[in-house]
Amino acid sequence: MDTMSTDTKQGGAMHWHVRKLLTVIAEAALERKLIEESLALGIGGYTISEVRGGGAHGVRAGEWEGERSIEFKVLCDADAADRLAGAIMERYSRHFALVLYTTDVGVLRSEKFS
Amino acid sequence: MDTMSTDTKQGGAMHWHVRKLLTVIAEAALERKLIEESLALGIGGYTISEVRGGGAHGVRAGEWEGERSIEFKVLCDADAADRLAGAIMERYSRHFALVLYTTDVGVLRSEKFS
Amino acid sequence: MDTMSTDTKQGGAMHWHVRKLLTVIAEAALERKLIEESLALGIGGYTISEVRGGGAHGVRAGEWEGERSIEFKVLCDADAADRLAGAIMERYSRHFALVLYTTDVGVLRSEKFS
Amino acid sequence: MTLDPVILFFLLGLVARLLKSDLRLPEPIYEALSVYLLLALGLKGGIELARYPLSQLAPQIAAVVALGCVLPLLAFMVLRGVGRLQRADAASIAAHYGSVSVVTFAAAMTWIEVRGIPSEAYLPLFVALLEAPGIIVGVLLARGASGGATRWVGVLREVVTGKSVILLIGGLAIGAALGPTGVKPIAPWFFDLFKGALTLFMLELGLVTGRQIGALRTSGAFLVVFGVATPLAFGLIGAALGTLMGLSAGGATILAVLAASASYIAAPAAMRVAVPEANPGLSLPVVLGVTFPFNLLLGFPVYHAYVTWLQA
Amino acid sequence: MTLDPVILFFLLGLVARLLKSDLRLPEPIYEALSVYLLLALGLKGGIELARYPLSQLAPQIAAVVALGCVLPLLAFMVLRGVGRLQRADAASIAAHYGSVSVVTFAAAMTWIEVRGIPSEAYLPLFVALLEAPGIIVGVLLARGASGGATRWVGVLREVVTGKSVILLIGGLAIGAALGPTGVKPIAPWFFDLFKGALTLFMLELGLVTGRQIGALRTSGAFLVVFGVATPLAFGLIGAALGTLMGLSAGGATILAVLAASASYIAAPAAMRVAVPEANPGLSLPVVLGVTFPFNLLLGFPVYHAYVTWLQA
Amino acid sequence: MTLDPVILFFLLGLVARLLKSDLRLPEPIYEALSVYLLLALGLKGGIELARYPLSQLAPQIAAVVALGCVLPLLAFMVLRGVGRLQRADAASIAAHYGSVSVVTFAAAMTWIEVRGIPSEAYLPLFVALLEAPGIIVGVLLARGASGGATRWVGVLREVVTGKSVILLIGGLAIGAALGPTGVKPIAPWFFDLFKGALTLFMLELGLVTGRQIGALRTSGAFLVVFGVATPLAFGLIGAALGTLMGLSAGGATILAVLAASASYIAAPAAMRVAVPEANPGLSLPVVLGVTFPFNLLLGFPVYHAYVTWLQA
Ligand SMILES: Nc1ncnc2c1ncn2[C@@H]1O[C@H](COP(=O)(O)O)[C@@H](O)[C@H]1O
Ligand SMILES: Nc1ncnc2c1ncn2[C@@H]1O[C@H](COP(=O)(O)O)[C@@H](O)[C@H]1O
Ligand SMILES: Nc1ncnc2c1ncn2[C@@H]1O[C@H](COP(=O)(O)O)[C@@H](O)[C@H]1O
Ligand code: NA
Ligand code: NA
Ligand code: NA
Repeated sequence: MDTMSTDTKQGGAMHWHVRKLLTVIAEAALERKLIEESLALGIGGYTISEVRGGGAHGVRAGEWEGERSIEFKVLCDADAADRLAGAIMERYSRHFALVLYTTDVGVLRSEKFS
Repeated sequence: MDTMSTDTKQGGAMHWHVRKLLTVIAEAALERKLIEESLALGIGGYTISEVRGGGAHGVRAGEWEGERSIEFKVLCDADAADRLAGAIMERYSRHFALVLYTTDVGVLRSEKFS
Repeated sequence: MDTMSTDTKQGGAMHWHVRKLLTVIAEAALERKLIEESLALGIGGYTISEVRGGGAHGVRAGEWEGERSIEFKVLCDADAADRLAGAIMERYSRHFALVLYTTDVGVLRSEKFS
Repeated sequence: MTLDPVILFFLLGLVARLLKSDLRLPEPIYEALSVYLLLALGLKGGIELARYPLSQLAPQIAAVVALGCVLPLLAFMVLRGVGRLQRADAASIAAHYGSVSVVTFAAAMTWIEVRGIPSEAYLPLFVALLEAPGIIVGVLLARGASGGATRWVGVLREVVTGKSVILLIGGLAIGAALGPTGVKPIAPWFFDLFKGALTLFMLELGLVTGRQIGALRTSGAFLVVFGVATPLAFGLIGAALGTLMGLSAGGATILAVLAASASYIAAPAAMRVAVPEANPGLSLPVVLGVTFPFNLLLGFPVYHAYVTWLQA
Repeated sequence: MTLDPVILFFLLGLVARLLKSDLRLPEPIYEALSVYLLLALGLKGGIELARYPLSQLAPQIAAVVALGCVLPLLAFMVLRGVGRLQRADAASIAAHYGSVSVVTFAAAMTWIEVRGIPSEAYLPLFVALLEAPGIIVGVLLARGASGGATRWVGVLREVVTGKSVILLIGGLAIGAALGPTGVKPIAPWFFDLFKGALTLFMLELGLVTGRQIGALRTSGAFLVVFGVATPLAFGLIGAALGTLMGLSAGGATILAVLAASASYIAAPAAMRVAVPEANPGLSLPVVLGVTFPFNLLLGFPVYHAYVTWLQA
Repeated sequence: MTLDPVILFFLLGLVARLLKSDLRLPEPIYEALSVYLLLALGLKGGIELARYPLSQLAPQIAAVVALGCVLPLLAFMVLRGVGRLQRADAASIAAHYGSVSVVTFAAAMTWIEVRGIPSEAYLPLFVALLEAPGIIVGVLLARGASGGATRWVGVLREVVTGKSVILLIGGLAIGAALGPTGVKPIAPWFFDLFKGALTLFMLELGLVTGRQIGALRTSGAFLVVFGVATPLAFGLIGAALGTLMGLSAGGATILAVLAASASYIAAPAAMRVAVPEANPGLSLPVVLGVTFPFNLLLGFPVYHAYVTWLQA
């Protein structure tokens, strides 16, 4: 199923592989931890951007260093996404401003994101 | 259907709930309005990042304050996403540089994004 | 199929059209090229944000101009996404730090993203 | 001819953009520089303000505010009558030209200083006074009688708490409170560096202007002509009012520059929110691509000539 | 009364935020300013440090470090005993008040300078010394005996390599290495501009504080009272210790200010990582919304009065 | 030994990174500082440039451009012949060493100034002249005869409109236009602050270098040796040419430094676009992790010794 390309689904010419994109929006204080958790699960890469926002923990306007938030994203297979999400929820969701979600995405070089 | 977890779909161990991620790319001038519209619909949070780009309204390179664009994202259920998208399109799409789209995503704490 | 709205899928009131979101995470040096490739395929717009990250090419912490990365996104139909992804993979994936993936998204003004 | 650093840096930015150079200044630097310039201008004016009795300034304040209300009306009439623009667009452009450009003011101040032309020390007060009225009149023109009182309070609040007004008024107040002695510890930062910081801001504005010039096609020929004719006409009005108010040669020239300049910070921001149906693709290219460089490169000597002629 | 620029700019930021102005300073500017201020403070102290024999400084260093260990213990006892806070929250808040606010220190230095109060030149050394102990004691209090040696090394490393300590110590070392002559080429940047740069930082802190004041409800009445009572009490302890140590009037006042101030850079960052179960929604509003403005607007004369009374 | 502030700040950044401190300077600040430094260097050179007749400068200009073309050829031969690198990689690294490091130049200028070594005032002109040729020769070497004329125009345009060349040439032109008097209002910003701003840039470069040192394994032992041997050899060539050209001791030392330095701004950017098949993981760690600190910490006295020996 992993190697099933999306071209059967939408008629395109490229051979897309289904993978998960796990997105974590969290306090900047968690940056190092999130990278370490991903590495520990053998995930091959990550991408971070600076964000601001609001939620149950109030407005985090990102105006000064005490209030920075990041968006942390990893592309991986469903299994690794589940494990990483599980580890993050267990260790950080209680005490940190944090939101996470997964999206189904299509990638081309599946070996990069297994 | 809301409580249907994606584990039946991809075999993962976590209990994912299907929600909508509504993304709005718009002139920075709309920031306050977008937050207010979301709050008015009872949506519990939002995330913003700085972007630049180009489209029907020309290049918006984000080089100075008159040309800043933001990406505004909310996680919510399909119904709230529809309403918010409808309100934004009705009130702002005619006069503002603006693009919006929804994505199906999986979340863990469904009560946060109902 | 292009005009099939997602309201049959999730019961919402708006008329969503299925399109592709192609996301490219790449060295900032590719910015101009990515814009040009999109324009050449007749894609109507793009959005860019500054990111940092790590992958097969090592840590790209975005601390100085030699190490900046961008996230480049286009909304378009599946066919254009395939072509753009194909062109980028062929021309740049060998020599540049680069990751790309597609997501199925719903848009309202389908004529903007055909 | 005396060359001004600010103009040369503006031209450098312009040339770099036209050559498609990858030169850029990050947006946070642009924002920080604009906060700095507004504060420094306010402070400079505030220090001197405390010296003048209110009785002397009150009539001048009234006259300047009146000018800020009349100019957008004139612009609106021309834009509707001659240019046949839609109501919202005409009102929005009128607001830009009714308000002022702080950077043009700063460049004009260095222009008269370099030439040793005497001027009143409280001129930054005029900038603060002229920022808001044009915008408010513009919104009024767009709405006509309609709109309702509640929305009005919102628009007024937005304009008055906008960053330019807050920083100018805040700077004026702090300058007045500190006086010439109290301000000394922060003088190296706010005053000695002012012109240097302005050159960097000008470099950035050259880059921005370069892009707007490319967008001038959208605005059309009428607006390009409008972008040159309006400063020439409004400059004359400003020079005349300044002379009537008894300002020095430098003061009247600066009032002419303020009248001739068009806002590209406060006005566009306010218009997007208050008059969203106005198309910024019409106004910005003219304000930034025509009027701003026109004033900077050619306008100052003209306005000074107006004043010399009127005060003769 | 002498008005201080830094305080006026802080108030301007506060007012702008309370008026819901769109004024903001981009986060990269905030970060750059804080790097600059820490380096400048370190340098200033380092230049003078080289002149003093270690034998003279050693007892003072020991006393100051002891102060940094005792203050969080006192705070913890009150927060647990009187405030009935949870262990983690009490420990975290104790760490904030045990550590110091660099900006409050900088503002106090200009306060005593403007008034011509003499002080020791190596006071920035005390800032560097007081930064870490409060945080380390706070973590210890949160963990009790548990936690394990390995985690301890991690926490210690994090605090000691934290940006504030690195920049202060780095600045001190570079200042000591360069001496008064070697530092001359960089003096315009680090010293002449210092107070001006501080005003911009204060403007930003006013904006940040304005938001925290709105969040004070979460902290509750006890912590608001705590946020005023603690600086008054700790200031007295600092003033007494300074007097015992034989510091000048200015030096003792500054030690009082340091004791009275609460950290909002190093401590919150360290607590999020080392004591995540502590709720920052309790501590930050009090530290930034109560104690910081209290010290800035009312505290300095009080601490100076303590010293005058004690040294009389 | 005279300690240079710039070197101490570089070391502070390096140490902070090796200690894994969270210290960082935001990228927009890095970009703004680099724009500032390039402009300031250009201006400084431009002011003096106007004084020299073209007839005197023309032969020097020709000689310096020739140097910029020959050095990358030499580097290429060694990298291919001895190092057995692939054509693209050898060409790319040759381009880096053929071009120059502006920051190394700035540090060397303060090094000779502090020591009172006399030098020509138009040396920044050499930086502008040496920026491009190395890169162009590098592209030529990568492509061989192939590539086509159209692509060539593109590469040339990209290098010549690149930010470093635009700002250096722009600064030179503005400086020449303004002259010593016209530049006075902006002197506090561009000249008094120069060395201070440079220290902050050096701090950042120390942090960046610290990361590159960790990546040196990818480059391999040959390139590490190359990163030390090349500046020693090229420095001698530069010193010899400077002496032949009749430059003063300072001028020849600076020409040696320029020859010895390797570009890490313009060259990497140009190579990514023009020679994408070259691996930046080979070149950057050596340029930034070996050659840059080698020149800064050890190179300057060596190049000065070359000159003293050659001019004796
Ligand atoms: N419903 C939501 N949609 C989008 N982003 C959210 C949402 N809820 C929270 N966030 C983001 O996640 C961060 C932490 O959320 P919270 O823990 O709910 O305060 C917020 O600061 C937002 O950036
Ligand atoms: N096809 C597209 N793909 C991705 N982003 C787009 C697209 N079209 C527009 N945008 C973004 O939306 C903003 C406003 O779009 P527009 O109203 O078309 O000018 C642009 O500045 C882009 O950032
Ligand atoms: N598995 C991944 N998940 C998310 N982002 C990634 C992943 N792998 C790589 N990236 C991003 O893509 C950039 C280039 O990847 P690479 O070519 O693997 O070094 C990295 O710097 C990351 O920003
Ligand atoms: Na005007
Ligand atoms: Na304290
Ligand atoms: Na070289």
